[in-house]
Amino acid sequence: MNRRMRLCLVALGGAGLAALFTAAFLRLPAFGGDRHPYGDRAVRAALHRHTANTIASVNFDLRAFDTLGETSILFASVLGCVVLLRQARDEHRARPEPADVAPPVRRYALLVLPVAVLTGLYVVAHGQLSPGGGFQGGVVTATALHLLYLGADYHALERVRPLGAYEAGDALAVSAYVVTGLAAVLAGTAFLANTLLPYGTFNTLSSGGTVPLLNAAVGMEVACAVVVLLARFLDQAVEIEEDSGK
Amino acid sequence: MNGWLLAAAVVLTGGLGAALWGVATGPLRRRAVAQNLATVLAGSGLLLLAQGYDRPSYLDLALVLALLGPVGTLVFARLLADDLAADPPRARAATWATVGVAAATVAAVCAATGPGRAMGKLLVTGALLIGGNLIASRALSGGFGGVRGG
Amino acid sequence: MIAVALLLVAASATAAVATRDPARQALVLSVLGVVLAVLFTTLQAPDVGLSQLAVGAALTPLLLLLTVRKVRRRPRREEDPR
Amino acid sequence: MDVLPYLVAGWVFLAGCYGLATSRNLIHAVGCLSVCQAGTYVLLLAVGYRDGGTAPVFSDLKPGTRPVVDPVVQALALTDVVVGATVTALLLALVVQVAKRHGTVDPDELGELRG
Amino acid sequence: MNRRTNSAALPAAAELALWWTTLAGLWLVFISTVDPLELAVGAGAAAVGALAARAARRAVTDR
Repeated sequence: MNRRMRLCLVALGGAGLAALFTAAFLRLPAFGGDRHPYGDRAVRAALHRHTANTIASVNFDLRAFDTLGETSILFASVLGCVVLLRQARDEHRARPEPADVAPPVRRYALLVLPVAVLTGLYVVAHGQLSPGGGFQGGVVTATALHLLYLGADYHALERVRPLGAYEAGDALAVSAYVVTGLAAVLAGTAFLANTLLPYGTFNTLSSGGTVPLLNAAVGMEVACAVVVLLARFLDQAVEIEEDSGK
Repeated sequence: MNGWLLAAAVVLTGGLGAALWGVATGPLRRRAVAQNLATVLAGSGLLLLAQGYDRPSYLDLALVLALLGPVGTLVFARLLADDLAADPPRARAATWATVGVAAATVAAVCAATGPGRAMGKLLVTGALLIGGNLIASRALSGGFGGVRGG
Repeated sequence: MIAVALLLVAASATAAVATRDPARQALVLSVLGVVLAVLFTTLQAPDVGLSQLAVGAALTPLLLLLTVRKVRRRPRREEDPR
Repeated sequence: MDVLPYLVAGWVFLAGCYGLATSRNLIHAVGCLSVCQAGTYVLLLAVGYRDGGTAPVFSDLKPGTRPVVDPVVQALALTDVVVGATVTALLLALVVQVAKRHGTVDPDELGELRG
Repeated sequence: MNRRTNSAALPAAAELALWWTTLAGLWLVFISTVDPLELAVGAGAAAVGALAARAARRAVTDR
């Protein structure tokens, strides 16, 4: 199939899809409408369980099982990246030359790194109250660590990043999620049902039953997963070299 | 639609629109500068939106953007250092104009909030946004001299 | 307000597709991520905006550029990549 | 205004598909795929919007004082963003592997290699 | 020996304490309502941040 024919095919398919989309969009409820039956029920359920952030309540309480699936997707994809980006037999590690970074940038990195770690933890801890949650905070924390690569070099990053610990932390966090779910089963209700803990006072850190626990587990899982993921990519981009051009 | 939202609309249409044009066309150095300025303008826009919707909790977005936006620019400055070194970006006027917009936004929102912890959070966000932007533009114009393998 | 953000998203998405060089596309994608976060704020979805910021502002560009660097660093058999 | 968000979502999705089909570089194709995903986020959130509503986050809002938008689609979009990021990472890892094994990231050249 | 560890430990403790205070102050600025649990979590997060700050500083300067 040559390029021209493929382009024609894409144009045809695109036009068909566009027509179908337009037809479907004209039949959708108008934008900004007032009828959201599921949304209203979800808000009521969240308020009943004293969770201030309804989105966290939906993700970690009503749809907790889906979030388990999502977490496993993340875990599996990190596993896939680790396998795909491992060091092959015909490659060797070359120590990169130390980078020469301007002092202001280095100072900025050293100054902002702890602040960013703190912000990430804040976003995780307040996931059930204000916007945020395990995923967002985890990514912020993990990205913060990589300021060290930007402010210094890869060697400096490797010194504060025991990779094995992060891999273990990743697995541990996923199992913590599952264990929290199983605890509900042992207590005589359904898997991941939020009946185990008291719902607490509305709009405090301990409100929402198991929501904060699951949130923290996901936060840890995401932070560790992103660190491991970026470590593999950095290894490939910076350290690993092929022995000879094939 | 109150004044804050109107101001946000102006900042986003004018500033972010221009930054978008800059990032989509032209040589690499202009794109990198425009990407840096886009994060600052979006940060100011988010501050104005949080004030306009009267939701202090939306400030977390501006805070995270103020932290991660400069990090993103530093990523580009680091990994495109070889391409940028041949043709270093110089955009003093644009950078200072954007910083001015951000500072004015922070000052206005602070004045509307009044003293207290919320104002402290605003000031931290503003300082991170402006400081990060200045450092990032410094890094773009040759902060990573001679980065080879590292 | 929403319309402004929507049009910005449409424009930056088009620009991201039209930019063929991966390194430059990463720049446009990072702006797209930030613009999407603004749109989500106007659509009253701060949680989604926050995760889009976390992913789009630094993580995706970093991954893309690291891949670009790895691919370029290889000894190339063919002509210059474009 | 009634259908503009939906149309923008469709446009973003189709633009991403076009880029995906005509891409000459696998890294660029992965970027286009993330543009496609952006279209789905816009569609999901547009479905859940309510005029004059605010976010259903009650840390700084008394429940019941203001109308709120639909949290269910927001949770779906959140999952979508996460899965999108992981898909991008996995595909980029595959691209690195392809570049190693075949020495090119142009899909057309890859097709020729296979014969 | 003892004196040397002392002279090394004192600046380390001072550095950690300085970072901890700064970060705990930042946490106080971020949160909206103050209660004991919030303060405890904030203290823990600030400790993690201070350790990260020190580790990062050492990784960059001692090589």
